[in-house]
Amino acid sequence: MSLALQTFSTVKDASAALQAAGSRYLGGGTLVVRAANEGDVSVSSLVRVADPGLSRIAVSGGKVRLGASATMAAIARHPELAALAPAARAVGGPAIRNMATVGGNLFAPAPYGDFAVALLALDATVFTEDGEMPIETFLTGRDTSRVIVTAVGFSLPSMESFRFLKVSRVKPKGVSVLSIAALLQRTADGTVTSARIALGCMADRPIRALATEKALLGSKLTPQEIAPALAAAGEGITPITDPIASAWYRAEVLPVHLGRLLSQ
Amino acid sequence: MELRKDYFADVRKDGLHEIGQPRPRLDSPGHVTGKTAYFADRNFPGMLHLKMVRSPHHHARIRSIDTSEAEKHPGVVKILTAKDVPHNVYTILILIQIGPEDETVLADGKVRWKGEAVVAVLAETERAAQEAAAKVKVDYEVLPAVFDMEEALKPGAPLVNEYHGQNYYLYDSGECRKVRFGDVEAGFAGADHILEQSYQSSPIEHAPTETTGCVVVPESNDRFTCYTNTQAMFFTLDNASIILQMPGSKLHFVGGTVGGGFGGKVDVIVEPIAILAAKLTGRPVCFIYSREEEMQISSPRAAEKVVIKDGVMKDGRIVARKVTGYTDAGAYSRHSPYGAQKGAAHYPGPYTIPNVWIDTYCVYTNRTPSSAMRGFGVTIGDFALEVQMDKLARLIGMDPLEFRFINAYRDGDMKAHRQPTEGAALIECMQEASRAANWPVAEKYMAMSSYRKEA
Amino acid sequence: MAIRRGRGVAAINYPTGMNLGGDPTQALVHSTPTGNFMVTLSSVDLGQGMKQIMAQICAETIGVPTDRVVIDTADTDTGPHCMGTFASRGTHRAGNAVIQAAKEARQVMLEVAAEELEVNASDLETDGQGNIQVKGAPQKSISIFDVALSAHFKRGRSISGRGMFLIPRSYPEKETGAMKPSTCYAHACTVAEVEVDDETGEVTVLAVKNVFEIGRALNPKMVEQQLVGGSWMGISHALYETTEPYYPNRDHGGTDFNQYLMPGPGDLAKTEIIVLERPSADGPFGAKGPGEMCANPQIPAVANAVFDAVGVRVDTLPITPERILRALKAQAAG
Amino acid sequence: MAKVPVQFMLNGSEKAEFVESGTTLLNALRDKIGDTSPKGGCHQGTCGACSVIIDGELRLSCLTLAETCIGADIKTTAGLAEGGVLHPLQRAFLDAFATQCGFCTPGMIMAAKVLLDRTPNPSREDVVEALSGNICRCTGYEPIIQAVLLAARANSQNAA
Repeated sequence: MSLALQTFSTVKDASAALQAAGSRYLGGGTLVVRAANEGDVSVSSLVRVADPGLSRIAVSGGKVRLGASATMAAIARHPELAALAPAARAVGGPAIRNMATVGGNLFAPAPYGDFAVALLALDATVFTEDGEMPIETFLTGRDTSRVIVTAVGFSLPSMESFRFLKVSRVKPKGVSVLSIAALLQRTADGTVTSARIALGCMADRPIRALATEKALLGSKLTPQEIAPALAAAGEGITPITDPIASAWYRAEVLPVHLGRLLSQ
Repeated sequence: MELRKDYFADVRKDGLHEIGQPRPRLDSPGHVTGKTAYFADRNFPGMLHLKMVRSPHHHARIRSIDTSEAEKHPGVVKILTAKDVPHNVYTILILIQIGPEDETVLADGKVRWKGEAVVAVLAETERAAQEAAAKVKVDYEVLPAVFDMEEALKPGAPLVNEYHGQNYYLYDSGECRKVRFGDVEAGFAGADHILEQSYQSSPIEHAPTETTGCVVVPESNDRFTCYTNTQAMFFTLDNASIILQMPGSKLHFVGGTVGGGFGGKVDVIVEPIAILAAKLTGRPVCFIYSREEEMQISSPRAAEKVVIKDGVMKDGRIVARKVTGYTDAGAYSRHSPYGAQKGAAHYPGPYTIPNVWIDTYCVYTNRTPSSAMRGFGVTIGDFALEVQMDKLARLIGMDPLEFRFINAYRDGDMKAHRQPTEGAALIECMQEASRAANWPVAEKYMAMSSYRKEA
Repeated sequence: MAIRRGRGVAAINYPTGMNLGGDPTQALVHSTPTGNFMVTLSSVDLGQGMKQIMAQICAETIGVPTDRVVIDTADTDTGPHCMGTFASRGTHRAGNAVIQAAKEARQVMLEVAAEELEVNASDLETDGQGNIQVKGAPQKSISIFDVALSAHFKRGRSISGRGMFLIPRSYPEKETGAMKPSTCYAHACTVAEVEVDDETGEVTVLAVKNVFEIGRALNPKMVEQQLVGGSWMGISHALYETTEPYYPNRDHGGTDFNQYLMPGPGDLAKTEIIVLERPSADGPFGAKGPGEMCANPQIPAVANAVFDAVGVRVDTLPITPERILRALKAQAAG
Repeated sequence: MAKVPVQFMLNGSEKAEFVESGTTLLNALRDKIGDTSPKGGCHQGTCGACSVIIDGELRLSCLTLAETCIGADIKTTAGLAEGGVLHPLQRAFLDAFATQCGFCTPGMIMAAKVLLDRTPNPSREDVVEALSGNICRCTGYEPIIQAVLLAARANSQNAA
């Protein structure tokens, strides 16, 4: 029952091995190796896939497909993914970003998982061995999921339409007080025609700010016009309390930071 | 950094050959090449790993301990409980007749804080030790716990530590260490203003990058070499000798190269049990705190509560100061009674006040025992004192820096603990700060000196 | 949103040593046959640089360059007793012990040199470069290398010395608290400048100007290391650190460096350090212990600066954004 | 406890060892190969003291399994000095008095090396970002930042 690593060349084979009790999927190692190091003896078998295809980043025709093993560093430096770079850079320090993967971030509990917040705002599709599903469906069921994520896909946002903010106590690298990602389509005069806003640390996993999204429609991003959207930011949130901040504090400053992000 | 040699030049001999010279550090080449040998950089064949089974409860009676499953676990070599420790009493300051024998090395019958060591598991690998630790079964009867110092001092509060019989340390002076100087009530009576304020802190961790630990090697001559990052070699040797009931001559401690201490490595927690394990197994043993243990198990700086009541005159003189300090020792004393006492000696701060009353309490609660840290007994007090000084200055409409000049101690002034002030330099520090920060004060303050009392 | 500025001051003193427990440290010094000097101790270097400082103290006392001194410490089989490294005592206590031991060794060294040069030992001085010369007649000299060889192989003298520094324990008087808790005191005054975001409670420490009086800067670069690092820790204590963020509630204690908050390299205040030296009567070359007190004045200075900026007092450490925000809301509510 | 073979280049030399499956690279380097320059400050990925360079990328050896490094090119601080001559970064850490206890130093130097290899003339912000995954408890970071900037200046002067 000591720890053992099993390496497979295909996701299919790895997936089969992962069904055994005590098995965990090894991505970048930042979650699962840490758990093993810290004495989590419930993990006895680590399963990984040695398929370089899982690290592939493909951008074409306005569509992005990030292999599940693509690292935050690879995304941050990708010339066509500049809009996502702030979200990728929000994860860890340089060494962690060289290791932490897209797939792992989807499983990271709050206050971690800042990149998944961005993916939620982007309405990403999560691809697995068994098929695909919207990211919201994936996030809801992730605790009991035994599937291996192979990739995420989404439409590449323009620099103007996608905004990301992470607030942390420690700079430049600190764990989130909160993170916010916003995908906003606007007309030429600045009126919001569609809004998709995702929040980190406002629950145990990324959630959408549905009331805020709705309130933004038809408004311009001026302090007056966004006020109803900010007032609605607290709807549906259950912020975490941890050593970084309390739920009370997170809820209090969410509209402040959201307002700053929207009026940038 | 700027060395201001113009201050105190008359009492200082400069121009020495080696002293005052910015010589390169002789240890730095080892640091930058990775060659410096810290205790954990020594590896020995057959070395066992020690993992501690810790209390999951803040306060509980131990009904029973069952190690049978753990003992059968592959790779396990030895499991230690309280009965295996020859003198199962933690004796940190006993050599200088301070500090009570109120703590065990491994819990015996009760646990008093969440994280208290109960069972030590020794195995061939860290993983095997972790797995076996998970199989140790301890049956607890959970007891009421107290976390708030004020609650702990109330009658009927859960008793944290039976050794003391009450939730505070009993000094020879009573329930607190006392300083009495002048007549504080008379001082208050004559004051233009009274200000009473309360200050609070919570525990702070030393957080050295290298966690606490040691590696013990049984030598061929019936001796044990302990490679350690303790801050105090003989403190550790002598205490280990008592706990192990083993002559000190059998013990050889090697250390002195430490990855940061800040006061966090003076507790003699890891060495005795690791030496015992090496003795009972005949194998090298390493016991190194995990980061989680360093953060939550190793002693932090105590939380403190400080209540300051001051009487101040409109002209800026503080005429009376009463300080009541509470040090949250956690479940056991360790160095905290000393810290509270050191606090009593530190108040009322670097100011000359004619009427002073100090009470400092060392209080027990069901939390990780606190101990020494950089600024022991002083740091939190200084926070309270100096915020209080700011409030007093604003209360009487005076510049906060000038207010401090009026009250600053100078050579010859009698302190509350009845030592005459020598070698004072507070005034000069404030004068230089006034210049450096462009915070002007009246010329009469810039003309003052710590040497003497001029007009 | 408003970013509001403030500044605050604090002045402190700090005791050297732990007299309330009795406070001894020993040192041994001996010369090798070729005139290098071994200092044997059991004091611990936590990273502050105790070994280097003891080497410089020994070198100055004996009159040789620092690179002729080797520090052998923290081995209980060889090193004589030291209470330990805490209470700002290391430099002060071990330094005094090393001086005493080095003086005794120096005296033997001068006596051997005197025999070689056929003069009185009291007429000799060291040049700091590794030679012993006659006062006023530096051309009449002998190298310490040759003196050590002579001592070992010709004259049968041990160039060595013993040092013991003890501050006897002070017992507080029960009723009055009369006691002698320490030997000398270091001093500091800090002015902190902060910015406070009054919508989030976030504090940025823009600058700290620290003036420290430390007796004697034995090695100014190493003093600077201590003081700069200590100033950072003080700010860290003021705004960030605790193992129990919801004290006295015991939940949510941080277990790693992500959760245990300290300022990162992107949070650094502009830090100015000014050092004054008023030598202490009993310190080695007047030195006091600077290592602890240097982290203290920033805490109240930052607290006072926060008040100056936004007009609310947070009297509980750490002064978190949450505590400031709660105080601001209470203030706004009247 | 299954042992598995691992083989990689370490500071230019080939290393081959059997390790228990699941062994971290940090433990393999320290306990098996004897390179103790990477330090185990947390084994969580939160302190950076174990930082090494794998195939040119900064990585945390405490979260990297040795088995995943087969065939890799690994560099540690122990291999930085060439022929007894210190690397400019090592020299700069000495000259800037950027070490105190020294425990974080090898990791800091690794993080800085990756930065300077790619960005020979970094800004202060670049340095801050590069060091942001590494904890130091003694220095307050400023001397370390200054050391890295000093090394960069020394490099550019040598190149000029």
